[in-house]
Amino acid sequence: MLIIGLMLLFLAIRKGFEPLLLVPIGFGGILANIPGSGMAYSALENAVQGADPAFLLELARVLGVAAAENGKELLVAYAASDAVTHVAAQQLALDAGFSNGMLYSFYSVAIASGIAPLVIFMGVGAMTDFGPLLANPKTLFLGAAAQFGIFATILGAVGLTSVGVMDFSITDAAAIGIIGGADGPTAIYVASMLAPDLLGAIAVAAYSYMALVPMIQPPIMRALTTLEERQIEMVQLRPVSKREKIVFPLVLLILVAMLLPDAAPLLGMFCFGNLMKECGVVDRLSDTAQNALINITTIFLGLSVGSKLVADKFLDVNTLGILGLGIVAFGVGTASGVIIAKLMNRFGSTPINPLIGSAGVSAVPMAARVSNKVGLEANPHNFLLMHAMGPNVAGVIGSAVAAGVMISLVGG
Amino acid sequence: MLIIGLMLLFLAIRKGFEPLLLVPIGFGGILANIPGSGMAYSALENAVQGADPAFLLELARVLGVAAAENGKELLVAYAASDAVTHVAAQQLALDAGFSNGMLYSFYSVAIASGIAPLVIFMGVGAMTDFGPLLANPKTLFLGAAAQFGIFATILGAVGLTSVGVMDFSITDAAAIGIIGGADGPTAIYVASMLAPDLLGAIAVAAYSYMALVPMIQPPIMRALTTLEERQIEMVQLRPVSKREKIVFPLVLLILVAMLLPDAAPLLGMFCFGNLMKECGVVDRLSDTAQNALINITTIFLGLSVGSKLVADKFLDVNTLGILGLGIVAFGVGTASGVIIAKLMNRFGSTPINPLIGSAGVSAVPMAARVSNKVGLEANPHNFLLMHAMGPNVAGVIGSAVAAGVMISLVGG
Amino acid sequence: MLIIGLMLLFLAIRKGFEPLLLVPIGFGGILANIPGSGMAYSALENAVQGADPAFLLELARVLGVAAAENGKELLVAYAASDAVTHVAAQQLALDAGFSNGMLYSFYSVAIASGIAPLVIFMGVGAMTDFGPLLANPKTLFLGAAAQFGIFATILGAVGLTSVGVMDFSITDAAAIGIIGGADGPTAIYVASMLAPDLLGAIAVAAYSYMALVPMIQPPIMRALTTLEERQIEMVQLRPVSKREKIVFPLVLLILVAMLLPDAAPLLGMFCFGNLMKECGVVDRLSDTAQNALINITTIFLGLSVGSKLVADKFLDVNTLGILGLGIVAFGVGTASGVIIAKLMNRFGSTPINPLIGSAGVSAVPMAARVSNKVGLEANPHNFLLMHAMGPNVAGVIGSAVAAGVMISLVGG
Amino acid sequence: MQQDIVAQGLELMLYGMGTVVVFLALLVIATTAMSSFVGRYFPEPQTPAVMGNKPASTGAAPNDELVAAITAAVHQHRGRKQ
Amino acid sequence: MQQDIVAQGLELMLYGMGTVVVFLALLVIATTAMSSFVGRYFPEPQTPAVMGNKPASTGAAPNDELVAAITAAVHQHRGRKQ
Amino acid sequence: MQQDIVAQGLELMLYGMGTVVVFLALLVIATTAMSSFVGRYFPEPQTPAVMGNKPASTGAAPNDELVAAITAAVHQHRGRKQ
Ligand code: NA
Ligand code: NA
Ligand code: NA
Repeated sequence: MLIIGLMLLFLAIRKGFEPLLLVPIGFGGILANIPGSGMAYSALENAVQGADPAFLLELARVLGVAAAENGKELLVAYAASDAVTHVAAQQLALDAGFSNGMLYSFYSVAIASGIAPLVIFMGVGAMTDFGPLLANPKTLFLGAAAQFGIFATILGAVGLTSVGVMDFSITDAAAIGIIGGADGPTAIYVASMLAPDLLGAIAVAAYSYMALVPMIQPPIMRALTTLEERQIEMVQLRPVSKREKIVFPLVLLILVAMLLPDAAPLLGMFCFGNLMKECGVVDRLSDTAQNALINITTIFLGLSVGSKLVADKFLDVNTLGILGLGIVAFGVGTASGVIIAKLMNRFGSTPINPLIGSAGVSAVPMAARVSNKVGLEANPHNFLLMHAMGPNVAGVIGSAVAAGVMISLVGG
Repeated sequence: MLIIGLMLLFLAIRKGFEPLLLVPIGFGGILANIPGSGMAYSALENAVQGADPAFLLELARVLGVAAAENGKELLVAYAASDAVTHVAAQQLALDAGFSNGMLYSFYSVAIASGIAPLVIFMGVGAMTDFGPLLANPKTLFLGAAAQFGIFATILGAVGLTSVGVMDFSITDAAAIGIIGGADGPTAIYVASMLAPDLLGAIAVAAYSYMALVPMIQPPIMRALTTLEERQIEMVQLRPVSKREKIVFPLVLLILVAMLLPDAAPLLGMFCFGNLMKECGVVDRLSDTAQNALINITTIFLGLSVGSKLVADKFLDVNTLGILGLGIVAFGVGTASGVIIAKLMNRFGSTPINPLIGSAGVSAVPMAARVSNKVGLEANPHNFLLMHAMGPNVAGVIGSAVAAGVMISLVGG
Repeated sequence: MLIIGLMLLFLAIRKGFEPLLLVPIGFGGILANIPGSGMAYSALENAVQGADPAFLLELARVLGVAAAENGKELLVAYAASDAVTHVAAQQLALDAGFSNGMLYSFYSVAIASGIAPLVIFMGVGAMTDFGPLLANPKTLFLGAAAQFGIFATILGAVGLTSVGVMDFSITDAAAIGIIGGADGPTAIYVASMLAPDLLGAIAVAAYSYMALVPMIQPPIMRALTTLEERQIEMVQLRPVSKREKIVFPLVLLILVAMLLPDAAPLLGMFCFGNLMKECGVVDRLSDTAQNALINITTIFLGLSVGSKLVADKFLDVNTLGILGLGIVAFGVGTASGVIIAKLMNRFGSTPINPLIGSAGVSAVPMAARVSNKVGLEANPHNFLLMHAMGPNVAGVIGSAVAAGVMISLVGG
Repeated sequence: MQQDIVAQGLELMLYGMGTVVVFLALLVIATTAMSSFVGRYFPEPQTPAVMGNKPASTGAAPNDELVAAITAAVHQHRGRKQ
Repeated sequence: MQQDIVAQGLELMLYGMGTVVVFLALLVIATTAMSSFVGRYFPEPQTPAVMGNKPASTGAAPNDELVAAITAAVHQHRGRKQ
Repeated sequence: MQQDIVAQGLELMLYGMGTVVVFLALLVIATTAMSSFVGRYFPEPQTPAVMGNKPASTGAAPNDELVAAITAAVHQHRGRKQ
């Protein structure tokens, strides 16, 4: 695992793979795998690993099982035991002078509570400009189309399971699919709820592939479009008034409240951050949300994710499956976005350059840049960046919606 | 409730009503009232609302009551049950895969613990300049006088209760009275200790009326003063040495420690913030306390307060009572401040413009600006701002003292 | 105690003794000793002090002991009781409307969890430049030598105990010794694990003596060196490449992981901070770690440490012992550093000015400045600052290693 | 059971993708309606839709004493209200 | 009981308002004493009592390279000590 | 027991001081090896070993509109990725 941690650091520092997340994740992965430090374990796990006979005996008594040399048996008994026993056993370990590992504490506070991804999403909202989306709302369809990658991947995961190659539950499959959302906090939030054991692999896949977007997308985009299509110039976006920008997050929030309560935490915080930015009367809060607060949260979120990169979970055929399915997710999402954009161009009134469809996977703002770059190859005077920002942020909303659906269907 | 949340956002964004607090409060109010998202509820409440028969059965067993279809009965039984049972029931809900709602977590950490208001008070202390107060300590009496609004309101609340119009306990009455303190964190701190159910309404009233100070105060001020009084020019404030400013928070702290321990958390943190600012050797801490830290705390405090704006508590005749009594509190406080200032002017040696008395309600620095503005109407060359800052900050101390008294008399 | 708190504030503000820590510590000490406010006590302690007969009776029932007028007896019984009882008793106090004191909450979150010292250490790492150390790795030996002060002090503490002057356990002795590490967060981290009762005295001693370094060290340095030695000019340090600086924290981390897991939390976070600084791709995280985050943590860490300055623990002959032993620790550490530097100069190939040996105690960067200053006295053209920074940061690593050893030998 | 999970996957796909499309379609309608409503009843001196976060930048780099002073005053002013 | 709560309210009002007045009166005395004591025994080049938060403003907007460098150095210096 | 604790103290001293010296000695070796390895195989335009924290200073004081704009853009860019 140490090697994997170092590799992540290398990718982040030398290759510039999403360093803001992969540096803390990689480092956390190394810390979590230091034998004997128990930084990623709870007080009880550390106490059991300490394996002091007297403690194990006492614990066995509390759990009401026969004394066991092997701590593992006790942890199994613990998992099976009821609520009061859980509390008692935990307190027992604390009283015995064992404490929760640092990374375990970070994980409990930052991720198990679901709070860190939400706070980061608030900060992202405070950094998002919905102007291009408001100028051309139809691009929301591209953000919807690209989410097909998520669900195709779920089908792939259950397929691999049904033929016995992998072994994923339906919740695992859903959590893996969200990689196709190309949105870090959403992926971590969903994984922490549906498949905590896979969180490490899923987060690593999500961020790595987001970094690889400039390599993954262009070939697909070129394959699915003709040169003429790539050369299409789009009409200048209309100006958007401040008031529209202020009202939009509220419209989105109300729609979520009425239709999709399970997406409310994610999209609610996203809209809150965006409202703080646009309303213009709470700049000091908005600035903090997109600087000090999001940075602090990112540090602890990254280390916490890293704490899930423990050998017995990560060095596993399923991880390979996750990495494989993840890249499929990106590819399918990109393709669907481009294809729908082609159709909208063919059958719509205003010309749409299909290249902006690929931005619907989100991976903000990298995917939009890719659309712009590929567009410039075909037509040096064709700047698609602003046009691609619409589907780009639409993709963020789209994957948050998909997350809500999956949590409500297969979650808890 | 959604309408109320939107209305608060409108007042905050369009009308500039204390946006730093009312934007998060209003938004939190909307999030808290999204049906089915359970963001404002504990894991147990969410589990009970989930109403999975198996869980309810198990819960009934833990609570030692007969199985009940209706979750409400179980929550009643829970409230009545003893400590160990509480722990067991909570753990049961967690083990069943339910989790505390985001806003519930924020509320527990930020408000139930009492910490967020104290941290904000520390930041306010780090932004407060006691110079004008030190230059003219007598103005402390004006800060005392204006607190009469608090206690008059308490009398009003118990009066309304005794005649049966409203139904407030004595603790409710005290918490409502503190609205007259015109000091946000103090009001939230007291309400969280004495009347958590009314916290939402009290906080909303406190901040709304602070925003309305420029409308509420002037008529009262004009009615109670003659033109000659309003034209009084005050003697230039003496310069205050750095050392006095450094020693003052310690003097205040020692006085609190000796006389009023229940006010120690509030005034202690206030003095700590002010000492950090004035001592000049910990500027990096002082800067953080009045920027990153207070902003982060404000975001979570606001959302947490909003989580208390749930229909069954808020849409209630008592809320109307709170709003009505709150404005009375402001009026009476303003009047008492002005009257005492008149008396000090009449019987004191140095001339005092009665208009600075109204600043004693705190609502820093708005009330001081109002004094200055009304003064300029009467005498275009009469700048009262600095003179009004003395009673203004004195009002902050005064309401914190009042809070301490009430907590010690009717609290816990 | 109030006097002691004020004295600490005086030393911090007027004399400039480590104000960033001693201002919050001193203020926290005052708050913790306000009679009747219970800010430094848990809900249960506050409930017992409240001494409501009904509650005491109920508590006695929960603890399964005979009713007792005296709350102290109940606290003793509580300490002796088992895990489930602990939980029940705590919940009982909360249900009775008592709450944890503010400082108690801060202490639990910041120090008992061990997190605050680690976060500060991360920030320190993000502010540390290992360049001078990498340019001349041999100076690491000086950082090792100076840690002899730690262990000599331990011997002193157990010696005083064995002759009956003081009464320290071996864990107490180890925690006292760490004062000689001249490194604040390390001292607090070790003390919180090995001797929480002595935490206040140890932290105060550590920071005070760090502030006194310019008075403690020079005489020892002059006494142990000849004028010729003090005049030695050292060869210009070689430039160090960015890549070396990036790789170094990883090398250190891996060494720790293989040899000393118990030092992993401290040195791990230290290396993480340094990597964030040097890698150059996460500047926004690095900036936050060395500004907003470290400042926020420092405020709460300081107040928490102050909460341990309660009379019955602090006003005690052992505190005198700690203060006495602490200064011995500094002296011995300084001496060993200088002596080893002399030997390295005598028997080594390149000339080493023994004055840089004293910087090995850490107390970054003050000790390095002292080396430079004393060097300039002997030779006005001899600038040792950069040369002394090597042993200086080596001393930080050295004391963190010593901390790990002691925790693994006598801890938990 | 293996077939079962595939069935679940298919259901999740159909229901999920459907919800995403329907939700965003409604959002298109709501947004268009909102924009025309705001444009009709609350017109405003228009600002171009550019990327870039004014508040953040000004927040991050007050560029002279004046701004510094104002900032401090505003902080004080707002802070007080908190 | 209704009368009872009114009685409680009155008591709270009298005792509370009394405490506030007495406390602030003592604070007036203590402050005046402190000021004259400091003025007598620890005089100092006087600074005018102005609103405004120097540390905050300078903290918020270092206005040139020099200050920037100093700031960095100071941070480093202080940070180390922590 | 009194002797016992002295024995413990001695043991702690010997074992502890030994570990510190051995650990730092290994670190000297590892560092030297690392430096020569990096120097040999990954040479680089050298930067002088100076104290001072560039990121911090620039982070602390963007000194003109340009930097401000860039900063905002970068924040936005990075923020998005988070
Ligand atoms: Na997406
Ligand atoms: Na007030
Ligand atoms: Na050291």
